[in-house]
Amino acid sequence: MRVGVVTFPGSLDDRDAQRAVRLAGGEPVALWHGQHDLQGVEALILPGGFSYGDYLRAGAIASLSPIMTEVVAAAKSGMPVLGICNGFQMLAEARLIPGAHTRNAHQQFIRRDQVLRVENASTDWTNGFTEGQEITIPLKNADGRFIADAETIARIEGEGQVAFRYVGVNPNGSMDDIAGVSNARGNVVGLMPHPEHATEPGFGPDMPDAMSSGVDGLTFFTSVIERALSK
Amino acid sequence: MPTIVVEVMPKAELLDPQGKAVAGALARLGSAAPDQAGATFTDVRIGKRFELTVEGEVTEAVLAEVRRLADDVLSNSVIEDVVGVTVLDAAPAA
Amino acid sequence: MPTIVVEVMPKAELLDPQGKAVAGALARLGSAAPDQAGATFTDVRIGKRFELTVEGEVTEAVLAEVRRLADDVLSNSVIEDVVGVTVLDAAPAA
Amino acid sequence: MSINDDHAELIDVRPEGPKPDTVADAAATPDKEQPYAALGLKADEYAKIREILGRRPTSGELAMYSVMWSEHCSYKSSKIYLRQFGQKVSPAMKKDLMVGMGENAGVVDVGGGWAVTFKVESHNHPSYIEPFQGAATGVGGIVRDIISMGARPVAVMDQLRFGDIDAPDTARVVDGVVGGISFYANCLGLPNIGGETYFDAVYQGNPLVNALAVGVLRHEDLHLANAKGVGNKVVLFGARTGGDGIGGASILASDTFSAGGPTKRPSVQVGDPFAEKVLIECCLELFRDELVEGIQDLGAAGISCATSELASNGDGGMFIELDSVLLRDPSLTAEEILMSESQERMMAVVRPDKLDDFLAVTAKWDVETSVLGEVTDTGRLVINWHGEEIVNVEPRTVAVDGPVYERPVAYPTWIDALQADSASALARPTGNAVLREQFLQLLGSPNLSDKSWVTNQYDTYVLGNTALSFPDDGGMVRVDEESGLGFAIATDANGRYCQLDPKQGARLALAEAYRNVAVTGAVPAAVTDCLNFGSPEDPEVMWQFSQAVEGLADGCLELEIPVTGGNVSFYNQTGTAPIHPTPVVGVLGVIQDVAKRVPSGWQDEGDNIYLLGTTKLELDGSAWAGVVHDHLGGRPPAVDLEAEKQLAGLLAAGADQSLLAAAHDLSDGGLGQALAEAVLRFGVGARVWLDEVMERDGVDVATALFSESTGRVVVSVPREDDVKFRGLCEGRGYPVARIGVTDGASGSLEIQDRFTVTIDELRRTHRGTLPARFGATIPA
Ligand SMILES: Nc1ncnc2c1ncn2[C@@H]1O[C@H](COP(=O)(O)OP(=O)(O)O)[C@@H](O)[C@H]1O
Ligand SMILES: [Mg+2]
Repeated sequence: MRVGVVTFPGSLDDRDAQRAVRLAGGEPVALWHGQHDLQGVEALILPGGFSYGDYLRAGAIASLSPIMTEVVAAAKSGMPVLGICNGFQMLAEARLIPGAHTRNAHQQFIRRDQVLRVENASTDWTNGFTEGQEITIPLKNADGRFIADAETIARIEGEGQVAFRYVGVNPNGSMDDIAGVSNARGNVVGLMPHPEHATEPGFGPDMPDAMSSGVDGLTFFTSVIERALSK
Repeated sequence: MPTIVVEVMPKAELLDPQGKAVAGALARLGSAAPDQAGATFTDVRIGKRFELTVEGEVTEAVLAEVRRLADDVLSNSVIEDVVGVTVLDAAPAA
Repeated sequence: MPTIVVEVMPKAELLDPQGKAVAGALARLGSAAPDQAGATFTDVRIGKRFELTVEGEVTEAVLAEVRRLADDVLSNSVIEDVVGVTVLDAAPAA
Repeated sequence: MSINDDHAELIDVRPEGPKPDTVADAAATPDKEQPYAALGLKADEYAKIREILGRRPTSGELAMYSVMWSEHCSYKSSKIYLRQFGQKVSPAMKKDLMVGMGENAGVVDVGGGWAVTFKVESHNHPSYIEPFQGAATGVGGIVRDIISMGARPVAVMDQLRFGDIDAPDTARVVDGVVGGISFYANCLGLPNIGGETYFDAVYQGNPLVNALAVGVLRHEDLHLANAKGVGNKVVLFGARTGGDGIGGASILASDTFSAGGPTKRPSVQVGDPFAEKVLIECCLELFRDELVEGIQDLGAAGISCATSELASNGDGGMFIELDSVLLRDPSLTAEEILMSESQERMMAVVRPDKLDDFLAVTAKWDVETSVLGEVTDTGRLVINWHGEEIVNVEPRTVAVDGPVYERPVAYPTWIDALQADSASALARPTGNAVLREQFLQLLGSPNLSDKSWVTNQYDTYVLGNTALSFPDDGGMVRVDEESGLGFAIATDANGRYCQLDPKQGARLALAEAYRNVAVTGAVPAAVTDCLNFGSPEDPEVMWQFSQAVEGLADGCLELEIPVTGGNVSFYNQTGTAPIHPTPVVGVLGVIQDVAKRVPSGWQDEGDNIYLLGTTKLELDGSAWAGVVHDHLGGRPPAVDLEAEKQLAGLLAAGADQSLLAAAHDLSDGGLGQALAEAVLRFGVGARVWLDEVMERDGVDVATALFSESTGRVVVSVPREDDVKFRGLCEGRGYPVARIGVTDGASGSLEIQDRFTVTIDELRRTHRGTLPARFGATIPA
């Protein structure tokens, strides 16, 4: 499966996302923000980083990029789109998913190995998990606090659009401990933690059995690939 | 050259942790210096102030475009309100 | 309750990376939509706008204290200037 | 000439400024008075410039000489000492050295066609004035040094020293500095893999902010800063030139902050990490497509430095039209443009037939670019402004042949009394309750406490190659995804030791960094250093400096690892009180496969714990003396570099044969601290006995726990590898004693017959200190 990874000026984890796709058995395709051509990919990843320095609002300037016209159209037509961290912020700025992000409540950048609970195991990117499963995924962000008005929160909670929740520690003050959300259809998923950093043994988060051995993130990528294959 | 000021504030109903942190700092300073004027700040909110320098005249059309940019680009309506679009030191709008 | 607005901008002679990035974005948007009013922004600078809600009357002493806080706490005089301290929707200063 | 269409409308027509001071004017008005002193030049230096030129300098030339002859750029006080790093070398030390001292950064061949470049640099004074931007731009500057070698930057580290943790101003500086490093490096997408955080009143008003960057390149990608090939274009690209930081580095570096005097507020520089990230990617694409002949970053002294250095390292001549520099502020004078230290700029030398391709790449990345001039064979650096010649100099006289001083040195007479006041006279506890109390007091003391308040603000994951980072002894990064080839780096400096004996202190810093690399399983290969000292005009400081350099150079020769580059920071003092000498030493090591790396903490149940090395009564300058007794005196621990070499060999063999489950070096706080850290790393407890070591080494229990003798490491070894490991130690004749076993179930660290502390209490004690001062972020 060809999975596009879009590089924006200031994208940082784009190569990591490509590596994760490869480790999951997919074929990563590097896409450039300034182009309009999705090169026939079947799924898209908006990777983490500080596109445009996070200036103005995280993800805001990148969400105006030329390629986002195609990303929005593809998402609306049902193509799987994963927004990781900065990509999650872009999805929110582009209104592909509800809510918005502001500065972490404690005002600092934070990096930690974060435990998440999978709240929705039916989206294109989470179907390899089981509902309620706890996974460990590295988190690193400055503007990770997910917020929305009460009505929106009630709606996404009610309709199962909360895909992940922080367990144990809420690292940034997100409402309802929300770590990731999806659109109503379940093809677009955004989350603050970085699954691409938990895909290769030796370079992932510490786990109880061995250091740096966490590969829970791999399931995001195998989920989308296997679902495509089974279609 | 004329400058247009766009002011954006976080929505009142949303918590502004940064504002809260500053409010806390002001409160601590206040109680540390009780002999001061002793103003009590019940709330602090922190927003943004954009200064856009425009080439040429600020026509009604230009102002309308800035208002649109303020809504669509300079602010995010999910969390922010545009509270002001004003022209600074310039000829009045045509 | 009266609100005092404090406006802080990055010093003119220093780089404002944020303003620069937004200027670039506005320029790209402008060239993407040439049919628009076509305002050309030669510069964008981004500062902060504080709204301090004050309990009680805004006396001259309170304003003086806010001016001091604006200089000492709300801004960093090495890189920023306080460009405004004004009272919003409140009784005029005593 | 402007390339970037997006920004074309931002270019202003330059107003007619005051008439520049031309070369012709200088010849015509030889006696015009010039403000050389205000620019930091001494009368004899000014006279020298006149002699070199055979006339008075133009104001532009004066600007260039003044910044380039500053302490910061010319190393005028340190040069005669730094030569030792180039002289005290054996053939073995040159073997893998592709680029040594004198370039932007040293380059080491790590095998497989790969090379690693690394360097540490200071940004101390700017970071006190504006901690956030000062530290941020410090990271930006060192990363540009790495790019200019042709490398992709792959990691950063930061070495920080702040005032007393409870001093009123410390929180402001800590918050700003850590925030600035976090902001800039995270935004660049560079993992932070380690560093140092110390608090000591001697750094109050003069914090030290050193930043280290590492880059990786293929051998064939090596680039150097030289302007060769007559007719080649000289191109400036990156951010626009503005009025920020004019004279910053030089004026800052030649001034001293006095406590009561008027505060200097030189204009600071504001960093734009996003611009730098784009610049990195742009440069890498330029290198890949072979579009640059020579390249130089713009740091201190800006265009003055870049043009004169490129020219003197190349064919010797260059012609520049200064009007072509893209400005952020059109009112800048020629002198200001020459001195501006605006960040995120680079200068390249480009063949004319490749210029269009070069410009296409910079346009792709939205990087503004202008062609300033070209390489000539005149042997002169000529700069025109508004059509008139304002600079005409021999570039070497600016960049290379600056003044060299042999400053007076004086043995500090106070040092005898200080050294006589040994900590061995201090009361050492024997009772278990007091031992336990002092152990915990050390564990929670600011310098030995957990640094995650700092390091949690740093990304370690980005790029996906970080094999080790905090809190392990060294950071480790994979270079080659195929083979697993990687490097490790650790940095160290103990200012307290250096105050007692700067030569020994420098050797100790080297030994510790070397050992910290060795415990990860890597083989030490090269050294960088950042020498932070007081005023060179103080003969006692100069003595400390001379001692430290000698100690470091001799030490490197003994260990047979070369110094590849570094940085000197003088004038670190408040009033007339200099900081403790703080020579930060960074050691780079190579590991064939990062999968064989060794962490610093215990991972499994039932492993044997061994102490390698011998323990002596060495408490002078120790953390124990400082924390428990507020004492600093005596002579720092002895260093046996031959033994360190032997130990490193043993550790490398142990790691290579996968015999070591963990290895943690003993330094500040001694064995007690190392045991606590090894427990806390993964939360696996241990039972430890000290009697054997006490008896063998003839030391009391407090010495066993708190002494800072060198050449020591604790390792844990799985039971099944025990015989092999003992064989390894015997074969190499290194002292070894089994001192305990790991014990997951106990949930505690038990020092048999002495005391027990639960992991919870260890953790609370270790982790609580920084958040209590600087604010908790998330629940622990
Ligand atoms: N400012 C910092 N930046 C990055 N890492 C740091 C910093 N300060 C401390 N560390 C890391 O915290 C850990 C503990 O530091 P320290 O006790 O000084 O190590 P050591 O005693 O081995 O030199 C190390 O991994 C070190 O790299
Ligand atoms: Mg160590």
